Amino acid sequence: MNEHLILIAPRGHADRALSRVRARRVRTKADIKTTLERFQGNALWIAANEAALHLLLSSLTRQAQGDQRLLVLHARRREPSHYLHAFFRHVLFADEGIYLLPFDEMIEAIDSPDRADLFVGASFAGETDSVILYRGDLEPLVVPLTWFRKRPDGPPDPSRLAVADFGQTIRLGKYEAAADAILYDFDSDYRRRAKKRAIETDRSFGGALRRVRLQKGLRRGDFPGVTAKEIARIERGEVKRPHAHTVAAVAERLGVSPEEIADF
Amino acid sequence: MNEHLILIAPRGHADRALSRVRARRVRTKADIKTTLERFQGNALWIAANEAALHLLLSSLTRQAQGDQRLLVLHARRREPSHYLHAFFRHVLFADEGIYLLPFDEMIEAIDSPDRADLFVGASFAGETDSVILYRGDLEPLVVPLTWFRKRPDGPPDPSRLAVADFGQTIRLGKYEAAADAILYDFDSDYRRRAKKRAIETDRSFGGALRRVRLQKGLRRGDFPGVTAKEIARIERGEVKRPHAHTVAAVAERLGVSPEEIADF
Amino acid sequence: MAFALEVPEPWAGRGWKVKIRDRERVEPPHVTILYKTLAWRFGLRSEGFLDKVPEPGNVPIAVLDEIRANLPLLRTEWDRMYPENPV
Amino acid sequence: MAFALEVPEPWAGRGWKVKIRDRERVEPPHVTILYKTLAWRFGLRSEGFLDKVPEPGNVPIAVLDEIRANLPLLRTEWDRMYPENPV
Repeated sequence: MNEHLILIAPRGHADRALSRVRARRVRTKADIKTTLERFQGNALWIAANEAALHLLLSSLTRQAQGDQRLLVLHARRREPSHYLHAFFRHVLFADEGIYLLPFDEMIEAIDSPDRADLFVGASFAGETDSVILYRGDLEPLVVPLTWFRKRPDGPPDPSRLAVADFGQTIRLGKYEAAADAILYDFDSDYRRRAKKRAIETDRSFGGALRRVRLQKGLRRGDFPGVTAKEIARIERGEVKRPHAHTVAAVAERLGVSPEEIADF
Repeated sequence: MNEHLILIAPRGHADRALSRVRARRVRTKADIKTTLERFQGNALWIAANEAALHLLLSSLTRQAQGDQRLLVLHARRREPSHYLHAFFRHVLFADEGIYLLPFDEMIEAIDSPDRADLFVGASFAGETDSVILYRGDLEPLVVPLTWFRKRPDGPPDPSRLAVADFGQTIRLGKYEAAADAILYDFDSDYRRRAKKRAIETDRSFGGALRRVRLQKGLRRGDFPGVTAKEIARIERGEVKRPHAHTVAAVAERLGVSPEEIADF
Repeated sequence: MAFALEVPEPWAGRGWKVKIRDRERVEPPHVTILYKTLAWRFGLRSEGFLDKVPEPGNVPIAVLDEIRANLPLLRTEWDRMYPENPV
Repeated sequence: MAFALEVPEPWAGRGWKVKIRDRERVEPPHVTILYKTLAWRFGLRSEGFLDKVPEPGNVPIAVLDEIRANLPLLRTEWDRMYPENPV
């Protein structure tokens, strides 16, 4: 990922857990002001304790050029969030119905070069029955609750939402979902990277169709206008170039564009 | 400006004031979902009444590709703002210590092709004695309170902050500041455009120095290490190429970079 | 306190204003004519418009006449508000 | 409910986990080995790693042995959780 990590570390408020984080450290008001004025790139700022948040708030007078983001690990005071949003593109706070990774796991996740592929926070949006997940670069990702399918043991429970396994698992009560599976479904860029990592994948159209069909939890018989037999023949590679209207019908049912099928 | 205007206009909740706004209208959940899914560009969404906000909130399940912004003219209910921030890059609401243009003036300002050069909202951030101003494209701009200089009649009063004159004036009690002056000082892109509009400007370095000096409220004698006489000679064009160290000292005092002086 | 020149009717009622605000671009000294989302700067030294845009021809003659008739007053107000850069 | 295989010590205590979660990428059937911010997918059909990255050689042999010793159990659990795509 390309954003720099900036740790707000006021003198006299050292935190041993933070000492190993590979980040640029800013310790004074002057440091913060200089960084905001001179720094042109994208950065993820971390305020890990009350002193750090206080130092930051008293130093914010100038907007930076690049895309700045802020992670506050200390439970927030009642600062109006619109003030922080004037300076930071994304702001993630430790409370307000937002569940963050436990502190030690958070430090590890943020320190990872792959932090954007880990989820460091989550929040349930009851209005539309969806879950907002925050990636390690603080980019939000919205997942409909229905995506978390019921299992024989019982349904996912959004009232017990949590992030676990250093950002690799989303918990809804006893139900667990892999970050990997969420990103694979919702982020085409992640999907491309994940496919590159795979040792052996059936790269045919049929193989991709089988993966996306299973991913979406559909059976071969679930495609109106296309028989289960025909789906099977395509998946086995017996039909190498299915008709455009067949592909369109299949894509429609899968909820993806026809071109997207081969991506899976 | 390049963002599209999208007006959320649920059926049965027409507002005559809005009828003249040149915007794409979305009227149903399906409209909104389609727009979020298909629309790749940047857009400014407007929810002008409670029904529009409600319709929007119940339709937000998918993140759009481009840079989306949201202006809510109806006083907000208590939706957690982080939910809206997951979908919109900038969100501006009608309350929470934020002062918006009166409704009729707001409609005119948003409808203007120059809306990004008008201020549609303002908020006072007491923590750092600064004022957050929101441009018509909802981009925030932070101005230190000290920028609003005391006048013989009395100081600017941030407790009586308001936006007036269709976004062209910021009021702090009886004190008024021109949007034009604020943008000229804080936005180099605006400054370039404003200079192009000018009928006749002294384009010399001396002319620019005089303008920025007066803009910053400084006298010729206010530059340590450079005499008032020397400043006067540079401003009159008698010294065409001042020494680099003179320019550096002058720039330091003006609070701009040496290269920036000629911009003014 | 910002200074506002009284604009003759029917222009005042239609929303035309003439102002010197407490914080303007300083140089050159000017008054600002405001109408809805538009603003024209009118120079107190040059007695002419300072900018090509918006179109100067769209300002009502009566408003301009009022400004010209009150130049001494406007200059005094400017000098009071901007003593560091008088007309 | 997610399934977790009991990992032998000292690896469990160091944070190594083996899981089949309720929502995984479905195809091919696999268990996930988790250690801090890293995850390895191990195929229940191929009995080998599914991805080149992270480096498979970094998974402790004892953890792999435990998985291999419990393949019938893991396959049963997978089939129970993912009946639409059994091993």
